[in-house]
Amino acid sequence: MMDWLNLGLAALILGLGIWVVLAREAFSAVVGFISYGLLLTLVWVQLSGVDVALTEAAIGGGLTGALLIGAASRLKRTENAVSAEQPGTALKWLAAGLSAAVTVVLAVCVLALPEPAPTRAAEVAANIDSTGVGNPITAVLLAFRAMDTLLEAVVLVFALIGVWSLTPDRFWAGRPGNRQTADPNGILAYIASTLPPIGIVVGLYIFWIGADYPGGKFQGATILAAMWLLVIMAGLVDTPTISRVPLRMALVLGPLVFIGIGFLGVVSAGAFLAYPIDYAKPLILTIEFALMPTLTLILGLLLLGAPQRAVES
Amino acid sequence: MTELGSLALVLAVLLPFLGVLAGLVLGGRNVRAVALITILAGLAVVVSSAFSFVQSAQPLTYLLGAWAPPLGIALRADGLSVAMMLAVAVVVAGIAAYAWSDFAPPADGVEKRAPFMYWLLLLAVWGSLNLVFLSGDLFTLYVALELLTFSGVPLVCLDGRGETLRSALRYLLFALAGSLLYLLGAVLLYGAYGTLDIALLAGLVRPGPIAWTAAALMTVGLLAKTALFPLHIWLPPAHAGAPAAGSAILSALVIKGSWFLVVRLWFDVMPGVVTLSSAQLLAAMGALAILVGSIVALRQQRLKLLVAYSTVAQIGYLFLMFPLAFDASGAILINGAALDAGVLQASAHATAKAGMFMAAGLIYASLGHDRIADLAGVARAMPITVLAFAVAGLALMGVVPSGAYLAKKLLLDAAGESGQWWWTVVLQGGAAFTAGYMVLVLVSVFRRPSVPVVLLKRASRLSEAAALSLAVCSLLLALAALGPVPGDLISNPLAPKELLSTLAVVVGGGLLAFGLSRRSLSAVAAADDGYVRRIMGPAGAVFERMDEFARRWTSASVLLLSLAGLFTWLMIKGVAG
Amino acid sequence: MITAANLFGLCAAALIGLGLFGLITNPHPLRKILAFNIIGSGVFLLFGVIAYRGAGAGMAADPVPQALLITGIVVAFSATALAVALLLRLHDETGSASLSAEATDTESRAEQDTPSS
Amino acid sequence: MSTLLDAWTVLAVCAGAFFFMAGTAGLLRFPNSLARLHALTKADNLGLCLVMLGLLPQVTSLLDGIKLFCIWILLLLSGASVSQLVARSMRLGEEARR
Repeated sequence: MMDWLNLGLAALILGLGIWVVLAREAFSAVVGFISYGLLLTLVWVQLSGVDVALTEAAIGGGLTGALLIGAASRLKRTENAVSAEQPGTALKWLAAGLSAAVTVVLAVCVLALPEPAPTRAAEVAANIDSTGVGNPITAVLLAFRAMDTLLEAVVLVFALIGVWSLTPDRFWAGRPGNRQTADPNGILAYIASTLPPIGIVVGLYIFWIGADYPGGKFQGATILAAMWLLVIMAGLVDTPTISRVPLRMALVLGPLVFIGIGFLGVVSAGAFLAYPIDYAKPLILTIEFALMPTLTLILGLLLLGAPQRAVES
Repeated sequence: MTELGSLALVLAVLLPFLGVLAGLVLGGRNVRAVALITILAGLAVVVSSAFSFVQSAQPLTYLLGAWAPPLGIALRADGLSVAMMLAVAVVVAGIAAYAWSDFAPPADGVEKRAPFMYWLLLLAVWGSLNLVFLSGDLFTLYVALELLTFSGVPLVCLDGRGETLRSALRYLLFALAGSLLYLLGAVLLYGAYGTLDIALLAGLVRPGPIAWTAAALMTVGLLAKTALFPLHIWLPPAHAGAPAAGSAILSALVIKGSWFLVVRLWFDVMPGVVTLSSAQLLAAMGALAILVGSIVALRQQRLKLLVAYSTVAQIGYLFLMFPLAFDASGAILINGAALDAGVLQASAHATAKAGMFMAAGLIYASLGHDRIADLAGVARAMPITVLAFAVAGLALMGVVPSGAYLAKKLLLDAAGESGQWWWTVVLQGGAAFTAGYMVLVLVSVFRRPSVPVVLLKRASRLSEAAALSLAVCSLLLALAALGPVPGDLISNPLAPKELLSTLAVVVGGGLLAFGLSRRSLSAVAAADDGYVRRIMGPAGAVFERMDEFARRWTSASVLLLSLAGLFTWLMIKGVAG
Repeated sequence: MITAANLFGLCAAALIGLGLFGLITNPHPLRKILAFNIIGSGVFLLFGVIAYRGAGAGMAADPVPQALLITGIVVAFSATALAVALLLRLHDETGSASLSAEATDTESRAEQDTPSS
Repeated sequence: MSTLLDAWTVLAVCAGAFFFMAGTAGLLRFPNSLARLHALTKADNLGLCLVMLGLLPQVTSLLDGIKLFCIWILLLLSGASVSQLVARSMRLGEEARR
């Protein structure tokens, strides 16, 4: 029974993958990609990765999908001109042959993976108590490999700096996106005023439960970002002016708190990013809590893109 | 283990990042000051970690969060990373001095995009590079690579013109493909060995399907990011299109990150997996890079493109050391003189190339163009800039006592010892090519102008000084590196033998320039259509066509995958044979 | 009987090949970005399989790769966001989304360049 | 008792799945967009309701039951508003073409 489910999932994913690559229109390819992301979420559950499934659903399928669908509709008119630049048939076959060769080699590697598989599960299980959290993934992300998570926050800041650097000079320090004016009595405005309270509760819940059960700051922050974007789309609030100091402070708050607590560890626990044993859990929660606004804002701002309007005086 | 001395490693990574965060909050008015403070503090940190490295006489290790690998992540500094960190810190300081007036804070206090972004990106590149040099974990290195890409790409299109945006997008897409291949390799290694820590992997990795595939994928992925020929699809337009202060960062620093990772991978992670024949392939790509890059550089009509193509050629040099670093039986890579030479080469190139791009940028800014044919009289109008350009060129050519000279010497010795004479030819020929494009430019700038040169604006003294000092740094690098190297390697530059060989290189280069350049050096020789040019001109055009072909997206990516296959095959063959 | 790990491992290998093909042959940058995401998800899926194989010590999967996966997904999203922003700006600036217009006219453009230091 | 509840779960979830299938078939086969939207939302809402009711006896705690209920409400809300927005943008598009 389970095997048929897995087989069906794998077939569907491959089919959708082919669709994404070969579909004629970018828009349909993106729609295919979003369904692909959702099915992948099911695969993650099958592979006992509920945390990953949540991240995939929120970021891999959700945010990426939203980003790409916006781009596809804006780039619709360029498609014909660009698709005229198809490579020659011979090159296409060569590319197909080489890609197939990569697949074959990787398949050999998959089958050659050692048995029993090497794993760090035992070490994580042995050391998780000293971190005070119950979810092993949170323990890895915020204790054993906290540096990666710190760097990940830095990656997001850098990506945002990169996106902002693409602002046309005349719009610098302006606002991203067009001013949305939805019908104030329309369904969008209705949704945008009813859903956010629920969404905020759900987002915070997912963040809070992440310490001990699947969930966490990224998944929670994505939901919060979605709520923010919904309110923006409904025209209830405008996008922020990127030069505002409070906004920028919120953008760096998470990484700064993270680094600060890291250096506290040098004094109190003997190493950067180490936590004194009794305070591990509160410190981890503090870091995650400080990261929430940063992540929410950056995820939302990455989706909104570079400023497109000057500051109105 | 985790004592105060090695805390400097953490600071070397985090100080620049903190500078970025602080600059973001404090805004365009203060960002330059923030950058200055960060760079000064960062220099101190780098120097102090170099001191503690020298004192302890063994690699420094810092366990982040006090968790030891395989569960945790370690930062490690060996001689390789310390040398690269020092070189990069010097270049960053030089570039900052150069950009000081170009990217001054706005006089009216209103934040401007380009200067604000420039300083943030400079610090971002620096922190990411230090992370690449220090991280001991393959996944952290993946994140570091992406950080480096994200901070490098916006530098390409800082001016926002359509053409530079297109270069930036090509760069980003190709680099992202490269990092995914790298990540794929790392994932396979975790699947086989259950760790991503470099030191632990070194003891575990054995030749086999997974190790071969991982090594090949990671290598080509990193080569794509380094832009080693024929994977240089994105480099020339990106480096030539960026503002000079940005090109200097891209050309001198950013590509060194992925190059360094190739070195780490081959020497530290899987020295037993890579084989001599795969190293020969790597070096052959380097030799091709020198040949094609130099010839195409000679045929450029714009100075910045010439310098960009010379970067393509110089990247080739960085890979020549791989086959020479094998032990006598050719079985295993060893940390020896050849590796020293490679690191020296990289530092020499970083300083000289930064100086060269800066000089080219100053010429561009002062004239409003950089057409090589119309550079007559520039030597008189901007003597210091031209001097910087010439010194940087000499340093790249490997004239005594430049770092490149010492590196070349070490490599020549290694080639002689291991009987790989063909690399001797490449090393000497490469120097002649470098001399070629130097002669081409210098002849142009020293020519008497038909109308007096009008400068649109005067280059700032500080910028000129920065370009000159970096170039001089590179020229004198051999003296600084004397410590670990036997003194008799440095010969008297005025000894007849040295003078003769320098002369031979310059003359050879002049001939190449004469034969291959698109516009003849007609002021020098009136024999415009001499038979030399009639033969060499078309040959040059052939190389240009090769370059164009390799820089098409489809062919570049097909080449990428084919090379991965070739590397795998050579590694398998090494075991079978 | 083929195990779930092998099934999805092979699926991952196929997705990576598929994405590579799209990345190479599809000329539109947006489609290349999509293909990049397909390759990325293939790599992540392979890592997920490796985590799943590493189940033990009372855990349903090796938590270390799963944690790295979360980081990887976020990094891939950042990359996509940057690439899309770059593509849209290129489109706004030039009216075209082509990657290959520049190979031929490097020389002719030199004349009209504005000085930009 | 528990067998009875299990049987109810199987029955209701299967019926729900059937309605999902029907909705999907409508999405693929119906002639115009409004009809497709109609088939999709109607059948899916019913299917979802059946799945939810079918799963309700299986929950072990009150909190899980509330969560299940919340999922249902949220999906109804989002499905209804999204299809309304799609229909609206379709009508606006038609008006613009006229």
